[in-house]
Amino acid sequence: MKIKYFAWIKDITNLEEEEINLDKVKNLEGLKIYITEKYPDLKKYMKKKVLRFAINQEYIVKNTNLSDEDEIAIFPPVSGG
Amino acid sequence: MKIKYFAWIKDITNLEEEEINLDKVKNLEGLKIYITEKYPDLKKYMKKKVLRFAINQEYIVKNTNLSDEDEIAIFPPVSGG
Amino acid sequence: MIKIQKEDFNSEVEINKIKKLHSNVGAVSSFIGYVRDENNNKAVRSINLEVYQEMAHKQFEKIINEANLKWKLEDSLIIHRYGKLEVNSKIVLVACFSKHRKESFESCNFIMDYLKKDAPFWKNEFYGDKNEWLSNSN
Amino acid sequence: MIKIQKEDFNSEVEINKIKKLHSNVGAVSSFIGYVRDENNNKAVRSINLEVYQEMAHKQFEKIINEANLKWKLEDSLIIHRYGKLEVNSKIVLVACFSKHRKESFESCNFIMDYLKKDAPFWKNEFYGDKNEWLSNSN
Repeated sequence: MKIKYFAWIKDITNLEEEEINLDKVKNLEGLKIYITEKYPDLKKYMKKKVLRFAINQEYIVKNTNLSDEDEIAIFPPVSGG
Repeated sequence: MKIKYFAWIKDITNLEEEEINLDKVKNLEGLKIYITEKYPDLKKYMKKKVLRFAINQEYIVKNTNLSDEDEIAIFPPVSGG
Repeated sequence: MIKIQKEDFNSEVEINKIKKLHSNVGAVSSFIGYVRDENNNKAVRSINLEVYQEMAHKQFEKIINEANLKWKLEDSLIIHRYGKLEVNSKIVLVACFSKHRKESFESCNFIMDYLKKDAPFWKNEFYGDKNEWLSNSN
Repeated sequence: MIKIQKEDFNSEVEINKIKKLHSNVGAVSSFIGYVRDENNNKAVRSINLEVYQEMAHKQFEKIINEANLKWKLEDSLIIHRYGKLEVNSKIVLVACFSKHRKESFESCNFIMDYLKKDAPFWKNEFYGDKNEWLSNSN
């Protein structure tokens, strides 16, 4: 599946998007664990619940199974308008 | 003093403005009596309290003395905006 | 800024003229009123909007002063047309300029309320070969 | 109508394009947001506004659908810019088109509330040689 990062999250991941293998990550909670291991600097933001998640351009709060075609986005609170 | 009429009031008075002699009219109540005598078709609107009065471009509700330099306006409820 | 005029106006131009005086303005809320093609179930062709000019100016100034007492506004604009206006023509533009959104929204609505109630304008609506004077419901 | 673009827009032109489709529209309420010269007591030079385009489109559609469920709107417009924006530049235009005033006012405010809360845009503010990512307070 494709993971996209926005705003200052990109400064931590050093990339805008990446493909993640479904074998490692089955659902949103699994993804959270996976990326905090991969990017330890994300951990404190994960703990503070600062990060927002979207699956296929819809906000997701509860744990959800992920499929290979999903586009996941991880980003900080928005500041549009 | 100068009396100005607006909207359909003009259709009753058949004029847009006129000068009224201060000897006949000392205050707003006097003016109301004077114009309903001069224009009997205004009487029913006066009774229904449909008419609005302004002295020198300010709304007036209470009786007020009038002076020779005053500009009085008589008009129906507004419909701007 | 208060303008009472027969001519049409360009809201982008009018708003920009004021906005460019205030780099601290982040929010402009505005309202444009138009002549509708229908009112009270009758097909409207045009309106004739009569105004008591001197009084309209005075009332608009009063309204803007009141809004400035209630909200922190950087600037405000009222343009009100009069005369013969066809269907789809603009009648009025009210725009309020403030740092943040809340002030501009609330003051714009307040000015429109007040304007509808007190501004000395009278609409004569034309339907086919008939016409009728209106009054605002509130 | 939803537009997410780098380019500036002309609010008169954009509003007219929609208004001319609806002769029954008597009321257009709109909001324009601008880049302010100051934020949190710091002098702002410009911002860089990042967007998640596909999601922004989806969220704007959702917001407009919600507004249409709550109010009787004839049409609505959201234009949101992204990219590098200097002080005084327009960021966003929201305009709501309805027969009467109340609907357009309330829905325009509602859309702005929702947009600030949910639309996936991120402001990176530049002050002198520093910069800072913002988040909306509400």
